[in-house]
Amino acid sequence: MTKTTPQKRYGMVIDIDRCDGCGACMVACSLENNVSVVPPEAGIHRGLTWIRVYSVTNEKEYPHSDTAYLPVSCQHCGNETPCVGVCPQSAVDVDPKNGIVSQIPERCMGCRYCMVACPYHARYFNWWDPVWPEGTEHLLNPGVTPRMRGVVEKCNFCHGRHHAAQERAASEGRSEIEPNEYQTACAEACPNGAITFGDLADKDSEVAKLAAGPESFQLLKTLGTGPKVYYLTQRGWVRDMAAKTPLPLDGQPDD
Amino acid sequence: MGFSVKRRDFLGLVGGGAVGAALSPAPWKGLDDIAIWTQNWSWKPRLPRGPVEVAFTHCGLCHAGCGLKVRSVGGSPVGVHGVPGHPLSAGFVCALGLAGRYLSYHPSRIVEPTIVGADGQRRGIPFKAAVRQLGDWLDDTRSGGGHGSVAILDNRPGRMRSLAYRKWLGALDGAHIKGLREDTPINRLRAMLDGPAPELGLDIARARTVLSFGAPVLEGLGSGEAGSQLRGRSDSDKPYIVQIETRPSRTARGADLWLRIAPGTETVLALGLANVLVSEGLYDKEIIAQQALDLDGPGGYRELVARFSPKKVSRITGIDAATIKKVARRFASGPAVVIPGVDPGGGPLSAEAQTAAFSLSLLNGDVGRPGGVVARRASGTTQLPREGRLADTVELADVPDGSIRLLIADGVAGGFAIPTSLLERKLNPSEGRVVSLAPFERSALHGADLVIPSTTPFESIDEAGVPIDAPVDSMGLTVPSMRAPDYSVDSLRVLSMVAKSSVVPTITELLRGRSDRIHAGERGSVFDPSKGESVPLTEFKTNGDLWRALTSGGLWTDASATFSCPPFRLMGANAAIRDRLHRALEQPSTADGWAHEITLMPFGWRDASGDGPLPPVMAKLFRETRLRLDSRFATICPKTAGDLGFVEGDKASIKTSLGSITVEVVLDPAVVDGVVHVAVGPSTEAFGDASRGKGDQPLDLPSCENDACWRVIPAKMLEVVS
Amino acid sequence: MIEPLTNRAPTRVFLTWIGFWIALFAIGGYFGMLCLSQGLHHTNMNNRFGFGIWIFLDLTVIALGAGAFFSAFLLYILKKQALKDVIGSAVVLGFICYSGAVVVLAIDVGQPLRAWFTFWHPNAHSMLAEVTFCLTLYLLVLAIEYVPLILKNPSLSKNVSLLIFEGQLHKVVVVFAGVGAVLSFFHQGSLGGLYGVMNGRPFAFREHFFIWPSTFFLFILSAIAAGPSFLILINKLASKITKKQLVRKEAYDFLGRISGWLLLAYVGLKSADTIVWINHTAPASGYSVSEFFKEASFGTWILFAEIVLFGLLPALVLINSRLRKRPSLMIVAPMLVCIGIAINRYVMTLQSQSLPTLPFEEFVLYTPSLVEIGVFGGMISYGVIVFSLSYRYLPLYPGLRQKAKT
Amino acid sequence: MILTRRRTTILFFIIGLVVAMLAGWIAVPAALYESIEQPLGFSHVVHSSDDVGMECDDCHHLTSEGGFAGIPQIAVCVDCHEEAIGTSKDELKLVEEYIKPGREIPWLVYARQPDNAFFPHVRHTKLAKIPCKQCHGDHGQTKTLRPLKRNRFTGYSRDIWGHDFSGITTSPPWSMKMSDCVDCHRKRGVRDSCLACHK
Amino acid sequence: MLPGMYEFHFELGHLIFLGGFMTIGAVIGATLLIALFRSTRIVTVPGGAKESTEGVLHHVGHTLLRPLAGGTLKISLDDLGTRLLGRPDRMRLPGIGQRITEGADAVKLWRKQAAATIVAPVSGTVVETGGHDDKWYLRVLPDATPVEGENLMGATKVRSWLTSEIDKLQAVLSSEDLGLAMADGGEPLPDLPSAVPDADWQKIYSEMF
Repeated sequence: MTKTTPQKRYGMVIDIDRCDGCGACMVACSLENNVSVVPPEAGIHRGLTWIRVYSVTNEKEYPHSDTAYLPVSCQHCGNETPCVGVCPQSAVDVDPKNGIVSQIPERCMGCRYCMVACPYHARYFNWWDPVWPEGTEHLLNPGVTPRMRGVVEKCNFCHGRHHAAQERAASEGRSEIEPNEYQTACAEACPNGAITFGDLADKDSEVAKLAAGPESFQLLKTLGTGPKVYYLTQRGWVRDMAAKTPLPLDGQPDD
Repeated sequence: MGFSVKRRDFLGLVGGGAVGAALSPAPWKGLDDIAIWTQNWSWKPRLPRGPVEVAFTHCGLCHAGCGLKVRSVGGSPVGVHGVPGHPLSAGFVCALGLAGRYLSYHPSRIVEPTIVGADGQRRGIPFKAAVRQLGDWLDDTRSGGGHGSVAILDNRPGRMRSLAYRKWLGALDGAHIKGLREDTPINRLRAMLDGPAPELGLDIARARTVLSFGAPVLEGLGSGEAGSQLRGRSDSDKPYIVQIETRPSRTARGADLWLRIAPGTETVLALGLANVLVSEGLYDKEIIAQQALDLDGPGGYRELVARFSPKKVSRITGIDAATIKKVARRFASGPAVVIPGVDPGGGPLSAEAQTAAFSLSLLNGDVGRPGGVVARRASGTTQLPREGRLADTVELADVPDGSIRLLIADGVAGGFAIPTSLLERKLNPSEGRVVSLAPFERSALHGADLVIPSTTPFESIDEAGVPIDAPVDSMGLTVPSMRAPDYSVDSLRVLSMVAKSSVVPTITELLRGRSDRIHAGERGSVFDPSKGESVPLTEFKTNGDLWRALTSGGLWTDASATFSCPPFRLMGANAAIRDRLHRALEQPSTADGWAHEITLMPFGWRDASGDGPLPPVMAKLFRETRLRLDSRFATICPKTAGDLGFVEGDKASIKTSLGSITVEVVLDPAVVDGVVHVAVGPSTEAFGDASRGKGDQPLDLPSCENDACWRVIPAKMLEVVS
Repeated sequence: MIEPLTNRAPTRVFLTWIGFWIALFAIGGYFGMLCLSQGLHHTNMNNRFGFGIWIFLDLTVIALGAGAFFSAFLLYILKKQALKDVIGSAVVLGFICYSGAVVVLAIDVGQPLRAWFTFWHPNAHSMLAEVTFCLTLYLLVLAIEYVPLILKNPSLSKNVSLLIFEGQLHKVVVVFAGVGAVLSFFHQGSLGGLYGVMNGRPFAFREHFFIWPSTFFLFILSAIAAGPSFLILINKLASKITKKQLVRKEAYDFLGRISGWLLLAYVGLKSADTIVWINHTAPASGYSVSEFFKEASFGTWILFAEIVLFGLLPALVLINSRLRKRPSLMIVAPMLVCIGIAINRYVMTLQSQSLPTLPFEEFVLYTPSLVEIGVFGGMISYGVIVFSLSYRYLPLYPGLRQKAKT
Repeated sequence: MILTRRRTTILFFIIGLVVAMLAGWIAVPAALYESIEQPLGFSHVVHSSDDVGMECDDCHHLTSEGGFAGIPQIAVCVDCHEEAIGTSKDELKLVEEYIKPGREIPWLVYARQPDNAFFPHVRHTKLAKIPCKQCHGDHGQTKTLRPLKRNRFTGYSRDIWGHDFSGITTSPPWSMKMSDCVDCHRKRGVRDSCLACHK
Repeated sequence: MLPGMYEFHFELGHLIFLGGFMTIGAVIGATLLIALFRSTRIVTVPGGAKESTEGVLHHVGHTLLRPLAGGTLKISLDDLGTRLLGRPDRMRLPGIGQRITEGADAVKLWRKQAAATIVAPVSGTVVETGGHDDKWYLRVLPDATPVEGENLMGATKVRSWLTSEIDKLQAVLSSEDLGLAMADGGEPLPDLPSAVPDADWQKIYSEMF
């Protein structure tokens, strides 16, 4: 396992209190990455949604009823990445330079072992042949290749945009890109500015500050996979729900 | 002994061949090529190749008029993004806008003019024959019909195109019917003002309190700037949002205070709030005394309101008296905005509810004050270059029943869903005919006799809308980023080919005319999307410069204007409405006719407006996840489910006198007991699976006798064992 | 033409018997082609259930097929002559299990044409890569061990050079037995390691010794425990169908004893591992074990059934020589052993995917679709066909001497 | 002795070996690649000669966004070829069939990478200063355009696999399959992950 | 997989993993080749284990024919013959693939300057030879099956033939006044030549075989 600490650690901070479940991020992500639409009989467990908004209620009657929306995408785990260790033909790889967990559909054999291994269920399998409506072939985003049947696909932090930013920087003679030049489609599309994307390793970046803030929490932190997506909330029940997995060994709630 | 020469040597030959093949690259390259073949199956789409051009335009899919940055390759758009710093949308584009380009290839796209023959079968006819048919129908309608026998249903009445429609209708003594939209209720407030009033807008961004009667404030109401950005703001002077709604909508769940009223009791609550304002004198007495014409005297506003004590109101609406008092005091504490909402699927509030709501605004003196209701000076949209009578614009509800003999529906996207029964009632029962000039088949007009394909907003130049919450008027253009297919034709061209008498100008002439008039006005500023900042209009020397700026995605915004509120009637001018206001109390929240098992409340998703087609990618929200429940699901609260004997996931049928739909039950503790919420769409057909057929249409159920309001429908809910 | 060995069923009886299985195999084949040509949406697997009944079938069948390498190891290396009777059927059984599992895997995988990527771009840390390597190699070894059996068919043995080659092969079979044992040790273990390695799945994750999780060793132990029992079952079944005493009593007794003691060891280690898992491993990843068994379909009864009912009980029966004498017990006990192993594979495959990991997800159940059951049946029928043909045309059982025609 | 006739078997073995090698090295490549003529003849020499005086980056230039404009659009040709200047039949064909109807010329790209490969020309030419000849060979000095050799099975151009069917190229222009790119990166100490070059 | 490949880096995991795989592959390949190689050349290999006696035939030349699975026959010396010859000093067996014809001599054994030639009980091709010190055997593919001939006796007839053979041996030995060759039970000693060294074994062998 290449444990070299990457120069950059791209990550996201999602403010749950700002997210109102509009789903613009899901649509923007699917458009940016040429994610196809599955037939109607697919049901909710065979879709292709690289970022998936779960709605969670506090199960209370009016007037105390409250709802939180949790967009969950690949967390680009940095420590013992579950899916990298299991892929039999190295179709999954953590980029040492920026910590992005990649998934190469051309190398993927479709054994789906990584899907079983991922605790965040952030990996989606093409159960059907991806089909595009008649004539829309030339509307696809040229920066991302469409996948084929029988392979797994996942969020790669809009790497097509990372390429475009690299090209733009290179045309100005720079080989590294500036933080504001590269942003994911979901962060750009979110109407309420709930999603912030950036380099967690760069201490004075917006993402790093928010992630280090008191309100931040992570999903399944006790599993120790080192997710790089942080969530913010000031609502106690949301934090308790996220930490619903029983108390870790030392018995204190994980605050 | 030994073997025939043939077999042993044959084995030798094969062995040699195998070794030879292994030593040549052919089999290994073959293996590699097979793997590459699995990547390039013939049915896998090829990516567009070529340099990427960036252009700016506006989105025409609804009246919010968000700014768009469009990346295209080889003339077709491959990426749509928001324009940061845009005066109206501030970088926001809703899901529908992002994926709008896919609508041009939607299976329900009308690709040839079709007509319903005598046998009721729809078949295609050439464009010339369609226009001739329309001309014939027009002739025999004008010969026989009285006023309003020809009508145009216009989903966005404030545009230059609407002016051309009204001029064309003027010559035919027709009616220009306003389609259902977010800002339809604003005209109710203008009707309450005494004397001519300018266009009105709601200044939500600077309001201290927002009192929303079911309006989707946090779901992208209006444009991104004021609407859904509210939730994003954390500064202290963020407007305090009070959502008065029965349904646990996204706005209700996200609002600062959610008043969950019993179904159909908005009027009672509004008057209850008014009662607190009047009884505690929380209003500017001198001004109101001068301006309010129907404040005192018998049957006056003060007397009406006195009967709505908080205790009585709380019994009817289910909101406790203390909360009513608290909301009223907060409302009176500063500039506030009242929005009687129009639900994309549930339709408008009743007329008396809108009047009661706006009376609060008038009482609070918010009309004409920043942070309340502001005036938007019309800019170059009031008069046409040449002379001619303009037909007046009427509400769908105010159109007398059975009066329309030829209805022409302008099918541009963005209008909200209308129940089929409501339209049919307005048509003349015997010779009523509907002609739809639309790019898509729309379920409300799926019965149209003649359909002529028109362009989608991404393919034709037109005016971008002005959002409900824009403090000033503005003009932006939807510059086409895709080539319009040759079978689609502009609605104005159809009318000009049909109209024998008056000349109908083309859309470009109209827009250029307005642009020139704005340039002559030398007011406001122009936003340049590529640079991201605004430049005063005076810097544009000729009107050609302005036109070039607009056609490259720029946006002209007017300067703000002050407007003092004229005298007004708190109970509106219409006697019928005043009468219904007085009888609001006697009408118990559930009228005797409603002693039905359950109250059906249809609703619609703001950016998936009920019946129109949707880009297939929106299925991610409705089908591939349970984030939004579409027309297959009904939400009820666990208590009601228990009474009716339902469990989560059961199949149930909801019946009214007009029909029934089958739904799957979803439990939600936040729903009012005895109420079931069903989304009016999108059906699977909306995502392009035409083979699946329309599916159940919740909007076929309401009969809406009284003034076209179908938000609350008495119904029965039965178990369907499937 | 190859005609059957003497004293075999008349052709007509044999054809009806094999006809039925060929029909079943054809159905399985059709469904397999359906999945390969149109895609895997015909199955009921989904994004929460990457592994379905096919992976469970593969795991169970390979575990039961461990009888081949284990009896070869015992016979040729530890010189336990009692196994001489069953070695023929063991090799055939092993070949069937492994080749059947590989074919089902080819259908289960989304892009079978890229299967060779695992060899060309291997990920050395992946348990599945290790399984692929050792499984394919061991399949080769099984094929090599199967060839002498084929060469012993009378019509084939007219060809002297083949006979000589068969003679030589027989002389080097010891090497293959050893290599087979090493390969099987690794891939049986890695099949277990598949689950123990997943640090994202607290239900499946186990403590590690160096780079191998405890399930690595548990799967090996359970495989070599179940292999002999499965062998007993199949041979008893075969002798019941052919109404001939194919294998001597000592062979059954020996197999039973071995299976019993190994199973006892397995049950001991498995319980120890479960205790460590309950008290240390699962809580460390933040999950209390009570949460794992909260749902009725995967309650604690399944843990009890796997370890005690189908583990300890048959083990105690099999290690007791007196009980091993009773023929009825010698069928029931091995059957319990095989079912116990199947439950273990079922739980590790399906329960670990049913359990939600994210706090806002729900427990999801999975039922196989007709297509999946069709292919499952197809693989079983493939096994029966190959075994029947081998029994009919190849001298599987040396004891059953072909009468010299004097 | 069992194998009495060893000699003939060995003979057959050798025959098999030779036939297979011939097929593998010569027949299969010939059959696998179809050669397709370019829609138009084009002489780089004439265009870059002194009297015409065009530079390479007049047609093949980097865009402001850093993307590579690749083969020019028809608009570039229209600047000079509004009317036929010379007498060559290709130019006539250019004017008649493409310039007048305003249709893009469907050039066949020799070095077309598949959809999933991301090759940033700007980083290689501007930052790494690698000459175009390194991968494309001396295309600038050609008088006519060689036919495109395309793999019937995968649709890739032969320039990707390399003209030596073994796939091993010893001198520029290097072939452009993944292993070649990797060798070049490795020689320069560039250590990348998959997504650096995959889209 | 190979050093030239993209992401191959000499890391411990790769070394162990591929190293193990390669060696096992090599071992399998090598053993296969050895077996193949051996079957094309002649190499004697130690004999197999004891088989059951059912279906065995005896030949007057004191050889046993035991049918093996797969239609081959195993030819070895019968009990009397092994006692007569004991541990032969030298033996010459036919080559693998060589044909033997019924009646012609197939095997020659030497013991203390005396030579005994064993007659082939059946005609066929030698498939395998084996055996060390006194336990040599031939595995032969008979030309015709089933194997029969007047010199071949089933288990029933062999007993009477054997007693006559012992009497014949008795007669020959007595002519050499060596009466001691018989163990008391009337059964010949296991290794007669060493028990009775100075008998004219050449005559005995020519007489008995």
